[in-house]
Amino acid sequence: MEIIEEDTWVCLEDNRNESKIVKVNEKKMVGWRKHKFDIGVLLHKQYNTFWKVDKTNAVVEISSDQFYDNTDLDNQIDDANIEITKTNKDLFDFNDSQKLTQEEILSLKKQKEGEEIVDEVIQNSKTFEQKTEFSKAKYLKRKKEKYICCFMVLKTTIENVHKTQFLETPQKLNFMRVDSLAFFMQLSSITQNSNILMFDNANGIAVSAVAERLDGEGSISTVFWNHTKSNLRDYWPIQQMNFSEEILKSIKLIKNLEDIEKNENKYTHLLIAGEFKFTEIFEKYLKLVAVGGIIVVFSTYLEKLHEVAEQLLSSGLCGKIDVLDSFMRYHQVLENRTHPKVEMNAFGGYLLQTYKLK
Amino acid sequence: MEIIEEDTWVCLEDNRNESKIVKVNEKKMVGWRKHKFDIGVLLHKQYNTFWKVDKTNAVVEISSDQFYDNTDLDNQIDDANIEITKTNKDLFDFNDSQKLTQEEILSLKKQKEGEEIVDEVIQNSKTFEQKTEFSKAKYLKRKKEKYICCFMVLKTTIENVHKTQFLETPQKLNFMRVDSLAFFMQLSSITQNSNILMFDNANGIAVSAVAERLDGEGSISTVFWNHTKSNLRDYWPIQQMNFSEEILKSIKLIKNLEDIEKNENKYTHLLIAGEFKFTEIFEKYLKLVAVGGIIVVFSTYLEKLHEVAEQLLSSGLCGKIDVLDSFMRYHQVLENRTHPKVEMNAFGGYLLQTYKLK
Amino acid sequence: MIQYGDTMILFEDGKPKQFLTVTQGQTYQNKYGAYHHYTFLVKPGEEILSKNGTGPIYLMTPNPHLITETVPHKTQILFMADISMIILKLCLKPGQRVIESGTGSGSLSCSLAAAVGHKGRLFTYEFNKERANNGKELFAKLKINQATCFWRDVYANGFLKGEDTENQGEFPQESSIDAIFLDLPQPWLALDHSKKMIKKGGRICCFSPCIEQVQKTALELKQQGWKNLETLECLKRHFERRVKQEQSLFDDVQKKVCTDQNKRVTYSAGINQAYGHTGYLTFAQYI
Amino acid sequence: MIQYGDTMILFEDGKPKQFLTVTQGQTYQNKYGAYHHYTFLVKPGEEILSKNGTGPIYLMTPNPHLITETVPHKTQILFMADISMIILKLCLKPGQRVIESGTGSGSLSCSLAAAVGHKGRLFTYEFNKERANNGKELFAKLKINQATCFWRDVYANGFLKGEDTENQGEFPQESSIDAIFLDLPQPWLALDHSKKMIKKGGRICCFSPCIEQVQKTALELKQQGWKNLETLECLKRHFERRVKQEQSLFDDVQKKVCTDQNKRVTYSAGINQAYGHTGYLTFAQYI
Repeated sequence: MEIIEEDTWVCLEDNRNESKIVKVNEKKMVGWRKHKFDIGVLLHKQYNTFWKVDKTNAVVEISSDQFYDNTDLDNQIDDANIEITKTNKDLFDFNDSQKLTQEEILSLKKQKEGEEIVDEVIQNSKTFEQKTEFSKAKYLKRKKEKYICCFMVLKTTIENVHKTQFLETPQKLNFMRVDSLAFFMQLSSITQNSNILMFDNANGIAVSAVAERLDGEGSISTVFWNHTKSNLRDYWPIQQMNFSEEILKSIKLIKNLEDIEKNENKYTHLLIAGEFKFTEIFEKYLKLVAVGGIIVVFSTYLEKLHEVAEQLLSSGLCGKIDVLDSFMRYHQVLENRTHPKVEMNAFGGYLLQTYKLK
Repeated sequence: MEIIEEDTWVCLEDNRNESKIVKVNEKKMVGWRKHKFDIGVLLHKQYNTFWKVDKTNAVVEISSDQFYDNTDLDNQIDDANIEITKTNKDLFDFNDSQKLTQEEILSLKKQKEGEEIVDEVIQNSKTFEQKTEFSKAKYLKRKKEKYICCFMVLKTTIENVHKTQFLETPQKLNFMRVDSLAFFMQLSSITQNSNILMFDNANGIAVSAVAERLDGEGSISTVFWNHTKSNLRDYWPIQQMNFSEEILKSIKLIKNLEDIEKNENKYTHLLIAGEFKFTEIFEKYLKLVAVGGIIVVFSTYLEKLHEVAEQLLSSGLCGKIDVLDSFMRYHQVLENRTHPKVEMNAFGGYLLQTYKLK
Repeated sequence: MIQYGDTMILFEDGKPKQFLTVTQGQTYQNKYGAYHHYTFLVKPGEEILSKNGTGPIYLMTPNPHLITETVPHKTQILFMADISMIILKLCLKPGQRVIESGTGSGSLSCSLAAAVGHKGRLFTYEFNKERANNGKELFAKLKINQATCFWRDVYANGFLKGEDTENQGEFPQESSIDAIFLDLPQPWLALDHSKKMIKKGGRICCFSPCIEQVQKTALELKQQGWKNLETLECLKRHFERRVKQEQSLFDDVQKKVCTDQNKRVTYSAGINQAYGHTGYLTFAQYI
Repeated sequence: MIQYGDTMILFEDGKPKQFLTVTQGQTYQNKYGAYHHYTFLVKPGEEILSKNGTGPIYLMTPNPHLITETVPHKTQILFMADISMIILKLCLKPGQRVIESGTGSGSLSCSLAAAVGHKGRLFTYEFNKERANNGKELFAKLKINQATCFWRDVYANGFLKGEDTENQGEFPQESSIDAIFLDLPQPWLALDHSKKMIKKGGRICCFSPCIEQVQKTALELKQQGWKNLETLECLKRHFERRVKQEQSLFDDVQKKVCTDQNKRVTYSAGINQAYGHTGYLTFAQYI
């Protein structure tokens, strides 16, 4: 069983299906969900364990049953107003009438555990008993999410590092939805001993994914937009992945653009994630890509990839140029309530891929 | 009960879920599905009736049960290789081994009815009996579609006029998928006494939809791209809709562009369906649109609507400019085999809508 | 010209905001200031300024699309994408007679009524009394005379004139309806009644959020002999313009070489937030 | 440099066409003419001309994405969109041990093997003997040494070493697997066996075309105590460049006035034909 070591980044996934990525150190205070608690408690504990923040803001271990009892991760009901009942008579009384005042609830929070508060709130709901079974379940879910703060501890992965940031500020990832990142990786087909030139202004999420796949066996020369003077460790996805020294050594942060041309061998890949002036990159660096090399560009804007396609086509150096996007949707799978999720991110970005053939 | 009159266009929908739109006249020969038959038989018959082309190429009426027995319209199995069986052992023998030669089948066609040919083909299949129930059903469906030619007769509607053309040559409709046409209508919000200026190079499908809605109570001045010298009746959707004289009178075909400016009142709508140089249209004709008027543009190319949005925005004359597209997919709903259809048209086009506010 | 008593749609900040009935002596107040209603007696769509000359607002003639964007709703309503498909695929045209249940916010009702025009008829049934009354008021306010709203449990009582004396107005006759739209939790319970009302060749559409509802509906439609079943979903997505400062990668390194300084470019960007699902539409024809 | 015995991917007309094993003395023939295999001993991706100097072809190093586009398949295969999501959401990384069933065309297998790298292991099980052999040959040809293909009915026999003597090679141990992928008609029948193999914290993905399969799988996963269930679908769409002749509306009428004569513009156009559905991916974690 693997143990959480000092200085390791871990992913906390909570009972609202939200997450936070933190570094574990002794006596390290973390603020989340209006609580402030000592995450140092997790030191030397196992991954995939469950924790609760109690009324004194102490982090205490709970069982998996206790956790899943307070969460709805497996159901993820999002059908705000979807009901299958014989009639829809009750729908109008959807809002809760709560006897407890805000002040009473606030004072409860200091005296009682989350579960007890949820009980009290339900007992003081004027409408709970009239609700349909389904409405009751949804009501309970919301109250538990509100008053109970529990989470599981997971290893960081490209997926949860991406998800955590994407939920909060997708623009920091250039709106690169998870499927676009997945496509980016598959279209890049990273193999051992690849010698990669990357341009990433998405804070390094793409570089991290590539570096993990390369596993130290090859090299990445990477240019971060407007960050040419920074240290590699300043980019949070790279930090959060707890990369080994070997992997970190394979990433070379280009601080001086002239270094790009000083590479001994030609590049096997030219990968761009995010907004640059693409045309100037290809004007200057396409010649540094080896014959048979792979070119992948991600952009939020189709027009920009169109421009690149025109440029590469007229260069006569590239094979079939693929431009694509994707549609991705999560589904709720519940008895008699199966449907695509209502909440959706409708634009994941666009990708261009081609091979250099001359 | 309404009767099919002389000179009326009707829609034939066949047992492959394909359709053809024809004009019914006495002794009118029609070629379809390698048959040539006299459609005049339908004269003075009822709509929503069912017909079969027999081995002598005569069109004979059949019952609804006979028709639906030879079709799969309600199931529309398209899951080419999707099977739920305990194992997938049988999948490899998917191709049919047929004892009958092509010549034998050809000669059968002259002697026997379609149903009889299907029986013979099945009896001479070496693999039919080994198939799973589901594979048998699919096999039968394909053979029936191939050897039996039957159809129902429907009134023409915008939907089936559009569908018939779209299946065959979508480019003639500028790739305007049915949902884009539906959106175009909804965004245009045609009401009585509208005074509409239209530019339609999609052979008049949009003009037909607008004219049907207007029902003769208002006027449409329409410019067809590159067809300025033609007669209104040359546009097949307009013909096929069997419009009354009143409706036809409400459509004014602009042959001389100067006539656009000679309109007495301002236009309540400026509607564009398909590829023109949009910017020159707005440069010249935006001023002819009344305050509060509705502007809708359909295009296959997002960039072109982007250009229009820029132009209208900088004109300062328009309210919030909406640019949208849509995702539409059909579903197969069958016991234990429910899923979105595999066949899909992934791009329906883009729409722009705004209101003139000055 | 707008008259006193007209109900218009108020545009504020370029977007539809609410219904507004122009009333003598009244004043409308927003963040830009006050607007006397007598300044509203202009042409629809004309710019109206507040007393202090700022914050242009506009009064637009209500049309089906704007009504959908403006109508107040307490529960989920049918949006533009579904409404468009319903009207096109039910093959509605002026003069036809249509049944809808339930009325809900009235958002779809107004579009159905517009599609059948003043020569057509819309009969709309709502189980919830409050919403039935809302529907009646909405039609009165917007002068949609071709629409009648009934307060009725259609599972139990169907669409024909019955014992319930609360409901006024003309009821539809058997086999007289061109199209039926059902947005009910259990549409399969209303199919028998629907079959009674529909003309030969007429069409039905059922809207359901969950696939299990679609499956039950499809099964019942087939068993009752409805034909030409089709199920589809339709989602809309919006684009916006985004202005970008196109900066050269090389500007940053050698501060002197600066190719297209301050070049501003606009791109079409998708608006990420969208509805991933509203419901499935199941169509069938009565042959 | 390409050597005799290497299996490469042949690009013809700018697209991947087939696998080609470079063999001494052989000739490749296409519509452009003949190509001696000895002219293939160049760098991967270099232009190779036929004897008569026409029809450039290219031999590319096989990579997961190209393999998917090239692999011969008799039944439906997993395509790029699903493969990408499977690999990312199973959180595969070098050194991990993965189980797959069935092997099918081997299209996904090659991507899974690439993701776990030469330090990892892929155990892939196929019910159909012919396809199991195809899988073994594919791995040998492409030198994917980290992959082992077994001919096995996993519903009945699971993933551990068993009685079946046909199967050679190292079998996986209990609780030693990081991720499992099931593309089976009834994945729920293999979940018990999967649970036995998976490490704590490990992930599973089931691919199913029909929603009823997804429902049964999800139910069984929950009953067995798998956690963090997620179901998704992912479709890809392609764009192409389209060259248009931008003609003014006014050119046609007054033949003389002609603003931007013969102006050619290229637009991005969507390719209309696309897969509307491949299958649903259901993920879960063993906690």
